[in-house]
Amino acid sequence: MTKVREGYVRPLDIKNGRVDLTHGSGGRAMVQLIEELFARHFANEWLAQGNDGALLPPAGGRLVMATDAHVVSPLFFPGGDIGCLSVHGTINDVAVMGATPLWLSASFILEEGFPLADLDRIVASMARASKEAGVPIVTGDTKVVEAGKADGVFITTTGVGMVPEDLTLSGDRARPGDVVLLSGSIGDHGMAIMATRENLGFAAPIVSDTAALHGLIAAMLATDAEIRCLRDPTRGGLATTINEIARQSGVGVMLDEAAIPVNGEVAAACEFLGLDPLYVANEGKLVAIVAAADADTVLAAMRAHPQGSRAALIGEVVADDHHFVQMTTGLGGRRIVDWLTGDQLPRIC
Amino acid sequence: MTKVREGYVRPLDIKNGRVDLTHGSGGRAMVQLIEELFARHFANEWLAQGNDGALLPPAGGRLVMATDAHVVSPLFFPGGDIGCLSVHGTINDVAVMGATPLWLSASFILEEGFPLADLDRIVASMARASKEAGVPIVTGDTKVVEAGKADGVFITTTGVGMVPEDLTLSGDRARPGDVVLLSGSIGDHGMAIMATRENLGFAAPIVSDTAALHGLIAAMLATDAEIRCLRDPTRGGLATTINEIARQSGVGVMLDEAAIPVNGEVAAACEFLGLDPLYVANEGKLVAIVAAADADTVLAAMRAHPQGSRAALIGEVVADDHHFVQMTTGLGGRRIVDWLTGDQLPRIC
Amino acid sequence: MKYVDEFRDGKLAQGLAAAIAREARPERHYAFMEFCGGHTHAISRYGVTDLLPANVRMVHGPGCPVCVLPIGRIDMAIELALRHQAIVCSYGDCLRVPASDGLSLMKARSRGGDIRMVYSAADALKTAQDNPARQVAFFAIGFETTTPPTAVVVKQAAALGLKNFSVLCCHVLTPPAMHHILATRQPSDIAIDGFVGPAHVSTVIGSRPYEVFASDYRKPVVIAGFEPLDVMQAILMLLKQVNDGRAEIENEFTRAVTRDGNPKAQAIVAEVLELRDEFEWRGLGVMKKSALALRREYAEFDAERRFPLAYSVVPDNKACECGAILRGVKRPQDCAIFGTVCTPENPMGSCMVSSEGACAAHYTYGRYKQ
Amino acid sequence: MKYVDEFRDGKLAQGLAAAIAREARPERHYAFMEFCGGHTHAISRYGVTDLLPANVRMVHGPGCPVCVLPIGRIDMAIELALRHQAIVCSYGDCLRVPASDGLSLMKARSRGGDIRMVYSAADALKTAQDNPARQVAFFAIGFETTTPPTAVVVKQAAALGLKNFSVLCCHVLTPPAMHHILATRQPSDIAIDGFVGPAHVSTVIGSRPYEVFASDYRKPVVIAGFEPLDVMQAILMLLKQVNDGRAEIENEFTRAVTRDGNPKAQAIVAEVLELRDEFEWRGLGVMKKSALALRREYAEFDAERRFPLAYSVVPDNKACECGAILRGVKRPQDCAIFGTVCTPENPMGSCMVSSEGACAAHYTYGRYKQ
Amino acid sequence: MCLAIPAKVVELLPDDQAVIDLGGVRKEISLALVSDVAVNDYVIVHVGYALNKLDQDEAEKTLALFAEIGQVAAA
Amino acid sequence: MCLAIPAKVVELLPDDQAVIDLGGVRKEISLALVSDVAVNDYVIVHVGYALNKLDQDEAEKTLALFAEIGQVAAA
Ligand code: SF4
Ligand code: SF4
Ligand SMILES: [Mg+2]
Ligand SMILES: [Mg+2]
Ligand SMILES: [Mg+2]
Ligand SMILES: [Mg+2]
Ligand SMILES: [Mg+2]
Ligand SMILES: [Mg+2]
Ligand SMILES: [Mg+2]
Ligand SMILES: [Mg+2]
Ligand SMILES: [Mg+2]
Ligand SMILES: [Mg+2]
Repeated sequence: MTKVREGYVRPLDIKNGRVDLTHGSGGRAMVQLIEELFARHFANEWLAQGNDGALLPPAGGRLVMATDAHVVSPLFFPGGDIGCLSVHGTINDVAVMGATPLWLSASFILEEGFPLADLDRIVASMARASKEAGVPIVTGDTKVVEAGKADGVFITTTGVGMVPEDLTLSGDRARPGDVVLLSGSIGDHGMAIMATRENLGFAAPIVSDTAALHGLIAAMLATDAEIRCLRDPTRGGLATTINEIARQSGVGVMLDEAAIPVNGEVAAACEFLGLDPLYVANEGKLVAIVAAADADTVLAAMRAHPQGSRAALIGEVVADDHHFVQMTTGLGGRRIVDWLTGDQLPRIC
Repeated sequence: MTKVREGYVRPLDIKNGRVDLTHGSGGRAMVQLIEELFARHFANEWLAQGNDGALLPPAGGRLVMATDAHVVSPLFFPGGDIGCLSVHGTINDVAVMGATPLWLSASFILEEGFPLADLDRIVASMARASKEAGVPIVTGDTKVVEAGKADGVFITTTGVGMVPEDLTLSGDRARPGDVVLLSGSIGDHGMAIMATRENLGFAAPIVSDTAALHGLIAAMLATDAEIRCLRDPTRGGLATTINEIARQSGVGVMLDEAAIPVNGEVAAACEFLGLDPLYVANEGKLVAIVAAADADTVLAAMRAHPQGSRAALIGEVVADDHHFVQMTTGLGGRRIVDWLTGDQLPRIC
Repeated sequence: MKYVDEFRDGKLAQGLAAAIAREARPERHYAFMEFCGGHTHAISRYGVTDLLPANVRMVHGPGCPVCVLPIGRIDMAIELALRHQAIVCSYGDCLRVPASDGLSLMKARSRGGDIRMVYSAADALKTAQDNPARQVAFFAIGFETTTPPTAVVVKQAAALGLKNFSVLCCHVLTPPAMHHILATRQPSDIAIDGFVGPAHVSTVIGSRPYEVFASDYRKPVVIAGFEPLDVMQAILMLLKQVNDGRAEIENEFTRAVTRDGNPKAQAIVAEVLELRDEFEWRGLGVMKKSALALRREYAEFDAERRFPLAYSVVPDNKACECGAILRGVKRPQDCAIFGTVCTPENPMGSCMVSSEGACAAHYTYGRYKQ
Repeated sequence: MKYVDEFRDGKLAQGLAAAIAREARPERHYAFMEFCGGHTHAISRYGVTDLLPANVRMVHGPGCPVCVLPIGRIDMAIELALRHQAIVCSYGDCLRVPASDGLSLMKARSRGGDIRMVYSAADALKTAQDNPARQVAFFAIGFETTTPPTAVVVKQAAALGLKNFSVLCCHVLTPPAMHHILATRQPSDIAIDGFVGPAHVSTVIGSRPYEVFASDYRKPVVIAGFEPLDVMQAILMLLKQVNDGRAEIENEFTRAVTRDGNPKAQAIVAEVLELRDEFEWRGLGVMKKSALALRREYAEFDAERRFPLAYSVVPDNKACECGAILRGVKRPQDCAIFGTVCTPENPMGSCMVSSEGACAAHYTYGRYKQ
Repeated sequence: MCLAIPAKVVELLPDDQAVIDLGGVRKEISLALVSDVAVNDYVIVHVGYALNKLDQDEAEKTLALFAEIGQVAAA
Repeated sequence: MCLAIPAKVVELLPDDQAVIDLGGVRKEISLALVSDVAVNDYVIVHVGYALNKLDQDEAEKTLALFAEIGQVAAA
């Protein structure tokens, strides 16, 4: 009798094929897409269980769970793509809680007609990012929507990690007198995205900083310094992140503009567009609120790590009933650094 | 001096407002949307931490993690909406692994222009479903894309649960001689969605079965019977789920058509559309593969639970190198029950 | 479901099965062709074969309108969508049929074609009314069953004076196909002892057009409904005819089929459509007077005249045995690529496309028998 | 960034601050109006006020083109998008300005309007070329700085013979606004001792049009660049004039501004646009000869003539003090709803909309001083 | 493809339209191809059009025949 | 809104277009409003159009003046 290969026969045409609605139907075409594309790249023992979810080994301590949808446009940009971004973004959200990121889930919403070659490239990039970070993608989901009902691909990742019993990092722990540390230059990711936008019509050698930060964070936590809180200043940029912390902790913050690293091309591109780099997104930077006494220790640990070589002390936490974030300007004046208002930027994460 | 309410001032206009791009910008408008809409409905201590992720208490045992993107169209349908569906769907994926579902994350992709009133209704429905299930939504994310780049709202939920050390349910554990149990009628969800489609032009009193199944599952597990595997037959329907299990376990399955409950209107609607209810989606049903000796015990436990009152033994696992799922038809003949091929259905989950 | 469930009753099926077993003479073999895909589907889905004695064999016929649609016609529909940017309305059955260049209507959608599934010809007309700024083409396929609704909407479009609606008419006729099958049989081919004749086609055209087969080719024909008990009863009736040495036209489907069919439907079809000189059928080749086209009076609703569209013959995969299968001289499992290269996900030939196709039905419902 | 960073240098700022502190006589108060939103923005963003002595106060002027745009004109742009289904191209600054019925261009987008942000008038023209089947309207706002590019694209559209491009012209002129402010001052208003004059407007029109203010109203005017050191130097120059009892027009921005401006730009503007008899300014009311419209020769590119569009006066929120703020007689914090009902997220008045508006600048950069 | 269903006419509508019922599911169809259809008639419905009336007497006769054949065969 | 930037012309293109550079960022702009612009000139760029040439001598003089004022003030 005819030997039928399990379930399906002809391999996916990754080179020229496109996503169509059958790839989301729950039927054999979907199984094939998952096996020949997703599972091939993500290959790990948990995903290989092939169940509705992943069964994971016991992990002591408290859990951290974080999720992010990624809708960046364009999907491929200098320095990365939506795939690695979706891995980094969620690992970072887990890691800034002080947790060791352990597992990721990935859920894809695909637009009918999306080229399989692009999907393959994206998934390969996710797999690489996940492997480099040591955080496997253990479960996932795929849906397909009609052409015109999505924008190529959206990826939601969720991360789970474990925090040691004695560690709590939280945005409400900043206290007057604490210092604000920043791991490196700001605005690179957002401006790298903007530079790809044809209608903005500018060209700049700007590369996204997308990166997983848990290695840097581990090095910082290893100092046993009094770190109050960590956060990755993504959408809304540094300004928004600092405002969030000020609000959560009920404090004010005084930043020092001159201390904040901004790459020259990013500054210039901001000048062209009338943007302030303080509001431009980052995907591989972190802000740390640290007890003043430990500032040097933590800064030294950051600078010793490749991702923190340009780490800087950029401000301090002050008492302020209005929870204003203020900044001493390069000119020597003072201004408020407000929350982001509105948004005329392209989609960045 | 002027007293400024924290961060923003005028409440969201939930009645007439619409999502615009500023709601996804990371700035104050987004914070307001999260606080006045999402957090209001989901209110719980973990979400209230306000960090990038949720810090959760220690939980002994092995973790289960499952994720699903929900892209159902229409968003509101008889018996439910995308909100409760997104809670049920992921709880069920965690629960069928034998785990107690503990926490959910929720990530929203919103289309510019989406009415806030609809979003509010959806989020309220999620909150209700989460509360009824006792599984809080502990972290989330919101992105907004330009009009025409999504379809109202997509929701990805991820669930985490814990399984006892001694319990492993997995699709690869079915053995010849085992029986196949089904918790109730099939096809209700998928046909409820179809009935809303204007272009199909039929009207039927069909209500989605969307429901969280972890209560029923707990009752089944409490029997200490030898349950090999549980699964919720969603996209692709019962046929696809049984094929998945047969393939994972390397066995065949022989179903009994006469034993499979199908509601009259569902059967009639399938007749109109030329569909087979075996391939129509369910969102509140489960399939259990159980050792034959324990069939009655498990069936009794299922029937004693309101979600399993129509539970039935619908087939048995057989040895088959082809891993064919076959069925004795109501007529007395025999046929293959293949994987779903293609998909001409509306989006259902 | 009244008049549905009763005709699927397991107990009655046992009775009919017993009667068939009695009627079939053990000393000989019987082979009957079920002309329609609807019968093929019923036989497969309900496992009717299991209720037949081993010496009664059913042979699948060419009566699946999707299966006999040549690739070149699908290419035309795709061209309407992709090159002429028309909204193409199609019955769901056609969406996944493989066309040239690795395309299908479904894949053309994912390449930007505005292709919409409709459940009714009326939906296609409505699409045209709702999109006055776009051209809307209805990909009209099917046998005599499906033809009258197409004729109705063309008349309506004319009455409404629509300027943006047209029909890519691919309607074909069953009697020429039956002639072809009987006329092309070789002495070496498996003998066919009789035909289960079309169900819903006959509601429209009646049983009269089949009388010629009984008389000219001396083959019994039993018109039968598409429910499994109808098919079983038809088999029983065919067995009796064969055993009696009769070759008559009989009607099992009396609840819906008369000798003359539906005169109103026939009249509307005749008013709007006319015979084509010839038309290519997939697997069966070009047949004279076997298909319909819009009459000259309705030329402006004819997509083939409104758009610069040319039909090209596209040969089937060389290994494909569809032609022989459609003529009833081979079985799906006789094809070298059945179930390996050719599956419902990646159909190579027409018989694997529709669930009513002989190969798809065997793959989906019957493979366990191999 | 050459010619940018040098003009933001903290050390030079200290020197200028020291010179200002020396020049300001402790026994008196000085109040200078910075005419332009660009100056307002520089003062706020770089914290220039902190470098000024307490007796030197800067008063914000009306020179923010977004702020002075009346609601009725935004309503017209929204009408073009929603009612006339045109693609409306707008500079990003205008997207969030509140219009009637709780709308803004951004909210009109979320109600289905095809509203696109452009960075250049040239992008609007390109949008029209790329969408030949759609009407494309460019929402042209701005002072003399932004007017010449609009004139260029109208000429180009005419040369290309485009039939789907038009301009909703809302360009306004700075000198009439300056006249208005000086002419409407009441004795009870805070005295203004001089003006920091427009930077980029003056690159186009030159410094000559401001000479009349020095001579007629006896107020010193110093044209200054938009970098913080430019503003500081202008303040120093104004202090010197006041202390010397002079009222002259001086130019700090010599690197970009001449007495006569850019004659080529002026000529193109004059060729395409002409003075309107009158135009409403938000906060300031109707002013004669204060704005431009397309000349009759270019009428077909005038959205106000191509579409049935009517301008309606829409009154501001009653509590809003924008008018007084734009005239320099009140400060943002004098408004009862500043920072409570009126915030950058939900602006009630024009001054809260653009980051160059007096209220928005104070909210965003300066609230800590309250 | 030639899928057609016998369904009961429950309401006649203007423009040759009707509502039919099959097992509790209702659908609007066209009667443009048939004549003299009344409420409670059964029609054979294909792609939204009634192709013919169903002759209920004949249906009962056919079923009775099936039953009879079964009895004879079992005898 | 009147945001304008001084940038260096690095390439002249056909149709009165040019490429300018600001701190490593390049952009194509229009020279339709200015005359006699050469490579290495600085122009004031607003919404994609050069509004004027920047007089580099005057810029240096202004900066020198700032420095001088500072020294005098500090003296
Ligand atoms: S299996 Fe495929 S290739 Fe072979 S005859 Fe059937 S349809 Fe043709
Ligand atoms: S705060 Fe708002 S309402 Fe008050 S003057 Fe300023 S813009 Fe007008
Ligand atoms: Mg997150
Ligand atoms: Mg993140
Ligand atoms: Mg974060
Ligand atoms: Mg899933
Ligand atoms: Mg798209
Ligand atoms: Mg899942
Ligand atoms: Mg699920
Ligand atoms: Mg599941
Ligand atoms: Mg997030
Ligand atoms: Mg949409």
